[in-house]
Amino acid sequence: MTQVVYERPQEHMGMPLPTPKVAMWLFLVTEIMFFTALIGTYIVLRHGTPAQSPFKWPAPHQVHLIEWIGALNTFVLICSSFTVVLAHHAAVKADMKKATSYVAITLALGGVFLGIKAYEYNSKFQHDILPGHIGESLPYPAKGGGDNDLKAIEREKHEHATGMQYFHRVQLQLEAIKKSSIDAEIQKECNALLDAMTATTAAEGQAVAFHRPPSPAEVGERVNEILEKAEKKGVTLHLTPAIPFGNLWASCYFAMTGFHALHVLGGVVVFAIILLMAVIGRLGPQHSTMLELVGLYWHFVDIVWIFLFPLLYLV
Amino acid sequence: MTETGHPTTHDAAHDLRVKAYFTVFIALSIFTLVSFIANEAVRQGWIDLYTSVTIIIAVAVIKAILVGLIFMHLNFDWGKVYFIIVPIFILGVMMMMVLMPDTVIAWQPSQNPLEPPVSTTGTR
Amino acid sequence: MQQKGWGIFFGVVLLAAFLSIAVGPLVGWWLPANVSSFGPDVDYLYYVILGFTTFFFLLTEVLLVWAMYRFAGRPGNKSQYVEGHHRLEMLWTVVPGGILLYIAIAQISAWERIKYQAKMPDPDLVMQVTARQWDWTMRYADTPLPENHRRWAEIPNFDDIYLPDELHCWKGANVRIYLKTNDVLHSLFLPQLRLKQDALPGKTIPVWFNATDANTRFNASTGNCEWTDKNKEWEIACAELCGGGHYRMRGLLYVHETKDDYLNWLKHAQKAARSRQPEKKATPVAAKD
Amino acid sequence: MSVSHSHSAEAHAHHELSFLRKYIFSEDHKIIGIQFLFSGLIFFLIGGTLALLVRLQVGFPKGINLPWFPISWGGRMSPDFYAMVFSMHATIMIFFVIIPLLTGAFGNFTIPLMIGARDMAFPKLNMMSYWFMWPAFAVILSSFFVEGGAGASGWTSYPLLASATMPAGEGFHSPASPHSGIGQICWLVALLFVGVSSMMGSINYMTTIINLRAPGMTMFRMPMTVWAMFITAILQSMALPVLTVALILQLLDKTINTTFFLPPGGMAFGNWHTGPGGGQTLLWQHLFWFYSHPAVYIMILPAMGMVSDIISTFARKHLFGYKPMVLAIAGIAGLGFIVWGHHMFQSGMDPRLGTGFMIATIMIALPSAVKTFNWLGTIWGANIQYTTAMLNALAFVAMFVIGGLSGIFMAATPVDVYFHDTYFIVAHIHYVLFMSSIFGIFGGIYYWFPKMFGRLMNEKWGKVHFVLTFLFSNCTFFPMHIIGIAGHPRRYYDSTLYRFLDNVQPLNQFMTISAFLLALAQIIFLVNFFWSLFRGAKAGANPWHSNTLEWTAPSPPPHGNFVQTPIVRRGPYEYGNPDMEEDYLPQAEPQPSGIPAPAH
Ligand code: HEA
Ligand code: HEA
Ligand code: CUA
Ligand SMILES: [Cu+2]
Repeated sequence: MTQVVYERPQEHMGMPLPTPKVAMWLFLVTEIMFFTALIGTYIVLRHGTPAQSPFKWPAPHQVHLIEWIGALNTFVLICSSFTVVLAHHAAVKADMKKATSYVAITLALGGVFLGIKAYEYNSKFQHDILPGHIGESLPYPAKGGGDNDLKAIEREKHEHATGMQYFHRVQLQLEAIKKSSIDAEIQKECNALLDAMTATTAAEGQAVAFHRPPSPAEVGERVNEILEKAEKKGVTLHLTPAIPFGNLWASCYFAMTGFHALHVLGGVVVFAIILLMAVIGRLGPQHSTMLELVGLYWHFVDIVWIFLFPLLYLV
Repeated sequence: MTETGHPTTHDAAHDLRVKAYFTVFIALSIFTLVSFIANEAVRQGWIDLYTSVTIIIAVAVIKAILVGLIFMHLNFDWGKVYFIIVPIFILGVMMMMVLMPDTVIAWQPSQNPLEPPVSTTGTR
Repeated sequence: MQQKGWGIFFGVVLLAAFLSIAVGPLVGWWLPANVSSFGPDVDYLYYVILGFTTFFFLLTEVLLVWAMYRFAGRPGNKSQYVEGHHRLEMLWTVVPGGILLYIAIAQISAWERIKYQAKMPDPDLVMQVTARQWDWTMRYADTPLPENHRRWAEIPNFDDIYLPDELHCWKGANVRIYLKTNDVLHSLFLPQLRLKQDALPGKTIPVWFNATDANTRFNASTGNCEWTDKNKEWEIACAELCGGGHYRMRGLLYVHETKDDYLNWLKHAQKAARSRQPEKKATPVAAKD
Repeated sequence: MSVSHSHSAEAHAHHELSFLRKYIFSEDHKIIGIQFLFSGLIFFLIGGTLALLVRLQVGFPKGINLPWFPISWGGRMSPDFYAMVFSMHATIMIFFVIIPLLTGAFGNFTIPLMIGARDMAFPKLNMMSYWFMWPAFAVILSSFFVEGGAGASGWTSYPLLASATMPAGEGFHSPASPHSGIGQICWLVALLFVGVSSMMGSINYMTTIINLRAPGMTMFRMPMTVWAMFITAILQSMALPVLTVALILQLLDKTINTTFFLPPGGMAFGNWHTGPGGGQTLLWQHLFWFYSHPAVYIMILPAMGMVSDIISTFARKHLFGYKPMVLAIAGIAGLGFIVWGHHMFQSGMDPRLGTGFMIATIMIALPSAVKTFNWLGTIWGANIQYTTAMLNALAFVAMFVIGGLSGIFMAATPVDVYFHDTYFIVAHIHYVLFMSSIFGIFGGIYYWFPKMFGRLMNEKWGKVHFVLTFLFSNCTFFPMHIIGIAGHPRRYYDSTLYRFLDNVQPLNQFMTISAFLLALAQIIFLVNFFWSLFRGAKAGANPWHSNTLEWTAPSPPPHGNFVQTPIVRRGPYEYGNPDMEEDYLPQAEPQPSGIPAPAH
């Protein structure tokens, strides 16, 4: 009933596609799911946060994300996508010299992308915008009266320790700043903050009677002010800012761009290998399929960035 | 059953293709600029957030489709690989959609430290 | 004939399994007593599914065993030559399909009743249960139903009463619990109330129940709650792995006969709690109904 | 040898390979399959031994003191140790036994042979997929010896129990659970390796099946085993990346202090706080089950395929409803992707989602019903030969029905309110995993052993093993339904604390004793396996008179499998044709003269 009998078998049973290409597409399927999960995680986490300011998802400038750099990187990847497709095109035409040079350009563009990425990462490290560092859920001093006091107390209890982690981190950084020499005005402010903070730890025996220690929230506020000033003056300060949801943002940012950068790196390595083959003269028109496959991968990496860029930098 | 191999090699067709590649490249660059401007426009207050988000996402989708169709040769290979691609897109989109309501409209967060201290909503 | 023996062997083992579950109710290996207002819904659905599954269990296993017995191979024999049967195929797709659809739809209303927040009845008694490694902390307000209880769940009052592992309510009360956890996931499990809900870190989850039977009476002279029936010692368990002490997050459920009995106990508990914290000036408490 | 076909080119003349290349770093799919088989069996012993420890504790929480038993044992393991034992039991059984055995061993061994290919599409990738298991083996085994011991958050590893750790630099002593420090990191790393290995395997399988079929082997002439492996591979390739992401995110949470799964404000353990948070605890559950529900079908579909072939072969009868069977597998796979929420009904997920997930979950019984009834249809009117392989396959059918039906209770949301995380679920797990998948695996081993090693396994001892296993596994796992109905929560170290569980404790003891007898029965299997490896009766090419392509190759098949590329002329289930003298007609046999070819 269901069995079809051919006395004369068909020649080729498979898809009219070369086996490696089938495999490549299947590999891309797994990659699509991988990034879907990452992006899905990001979207969910982001939408799970409250929408009202000041407790909403950090804006790009808060986390020192510069949009035009992201746009530039997008452009770089688009260019590289273009060149890689031209490389394949040349290889199909058996013009290996042209193909090689296009691969070289692609490789260079991949390098540029990674360079820009590294620059961006560096600025995050400089500003200490790293997962687990940023002061985000700081206990706020009570404003208003009545129930809000109670709420604040409860909240304070709940997060005191978290806040204190931030407090201590800032304290260490301020001490380091004290030892270094930077812009005098900013140094002064930092020292003032440090003094205010250490007055709490001095505690017993000293005359600190009228010196209420700043709460972690207040420390956060002042740190942000100092950072703003330093920004205006062009001074780089190694101080951890207080950003609501900063840790979550940093987690997502590093995970998503990090895995994307790893994929770019993988592509760059493959291009380097191809280039090496070309240099020792082992690259021929028979490799055009291979170039197409690498291209597929590279375009996929490009597409991922096409989505990451707006999601992280713009929206 | 046609034999497999790389795409058919006619010179004329090839030059056409290069042209296509180039057009797509230009289009992609312009689109990138568009999304950048759309973002800037919100900051300047020319358009509201939702319009810009819509523009930006739409642009990203169009860009991805262009890259897929032309650069990844899906306009040639679609008939051969659609059965791989279609399910994965359904699955991916579905996953995000199912995840969304749960984390977004689930139970109210409790004593969420991040909500402004003054906001106290009454009973539900 | 030895070949036929296999069918019998399968049959015996499967029959034994079937009987063991069939005698369960007779020897007490069965659902614990049900004292919840929505419990009958749950039990009813359970029996509906039990009915259908028993039917299909018997159908498939009897067919299997019979076929194993009847069609045991004999040398020189040949099997029937059939590749399939369209009508049969339709039959055993459509019939179970219909049944399954029925089973699915039958569940919806009970599920809505139990868990949908919008469908929860207005509470008579509100408390907050906070899980932590490894016990439950029940927080009671000075009155069964504080004003704006949703807010009370978020912001404790000074005169709230904290009790470890003891859940008090009275018979017929619509109890609303705001479930929280301080650390990892836990799950509030009340077998007799057919209730289970995980506690999620960072979230407050409302759960409700209404006990239809009482098991305790407050004894003013001793200040204790006494079981009215030795067999009605209802327990609270934790049903979500929460570390080494997961198995010993045992609590007790006290269902008072009447609201007055509950209030008496509450007053007493308040006094006891206050005497435990002498440094705090007693805030005036008016147990208003 | 004059096939003009490119794939049959026997151009690569095989020079002798060194022992190392032939048996250890082999690229031959059969050797790789056998490697997976041995690894899986070894881990089955480890996982089984852990299961016995679990049973020991649950059955005799206060130590053993039985009037009729000579040994009395007052020792107790610690609750933390108990948690570690069942977590590792499940992890090992699922990720190191079932998945390597079903997809690794049988997938590798059968796919190229059954579709008439010389080897996998990418033999090197295939070899790598096996060797990627080794870091996983090493890490998971060594995790028992790291500080704090192996992971102990269940095989599901829900945060925060699993993911709460001290901030980086302060060591990995978790205040939540002593085992969720380094042990948990080992768990994550091991699973990452398993995942990568499976991913390589699945891409390889799919490509092979799509592109390397022998001439004449149309999709709808493929045996059920191949279909099942194909769809399993699709499931894996789509679901695994999500698990990979989840594992990586948890790993980052534990090492570099990201906060994906940590709730806002961090959490308080006694006097100690985790760092900042802001993430979603439920997100892990979603990501995990998005993989792990399809994974449970990954763990049963290949067994279903194998069982279909075995039943048809030994029933000497055409498989009933071949196309519906294929569609049913596809249906299970498709539906399998939209039901993951049924593990989260009580988790605090929005209950409205629960309703949707419930309907999808219950409907998944439909394709399973189609499969069950078609198996029954296959043995109806058959001429059953009770070989050990057949008995195991029939046991699969009988037990899968029980396991599947118990799934319906839990799929019904209101009933699941009561049954969630009770032993009812443990019963379900073991009926579908132990008594379906493992019986399927046993069946597969008995069935393909001659093809793998050229010798038959001893039938008599095989039957003894089967009888004892069938009996004692039912004794071990069936009462779990009953104590589940009584409300016994799972993962309980000591249930004697609870009054409402008092009267089921005897059942716990009974199950423990049965579990030990069950374990002893497995020794018979081991002995039989190794004895037959060297002493078993020599098997010809086709000892079972089976139709599928692998039986046209010599036993064991040489590297490259087929002396001559088979040309497939019909479907795999031509048994009992009344017009013929023989009751079977292999797929590659030329059409006998005088026998009309089936219609179309
Ligand atoms: C091989 C593995 C496997 C398989 C095949 C299944 C199959 C099914 N499972 Fe199972 N499941 C697990 C492995 C598996 N499961 C594991 C490991 C867990 C626990 C995870 C953990 O928490 O640790 C679990 C947990 C689990 C839960 C979560 C319970 C909870 O935690 O609260 C649920 C809930 O819906 C469920 C449902 C089902 C259903 C409906 C099926 C269906 O596919 C079954 C369909 C089959 C049949 C129904 C039988 C044959 C059909 C007929 C004879 C037709 C007639 C029948 C009717 C009309 C009813 N399973
Ligand atoms: C494929 C999967 C699989 C398999 C095969 C098994 C097999 C067994 N399982 Fe397991 N089990 C799970 C998957 C599996 N399990 C899962 C997923 C869970 C959930 C875990 C969680 O909650 O996170 C679980 C949980 C689980 C529990 C519940 C723990 C709890 O919740 O507290 C129990 C308790 O009885 C149990 C028992 C057993 C037993 C007795 C066997 C036996 O069938 C094993 C028999 C096999 C052998 C014993 C091997 C043969 C051994 C030898 C030949 C050597 C002889 C050795 C000696 C005599 C020492 N398992
Ligand atoms: Cu608390 Cu388990
Ligand atoms: Cu499931």
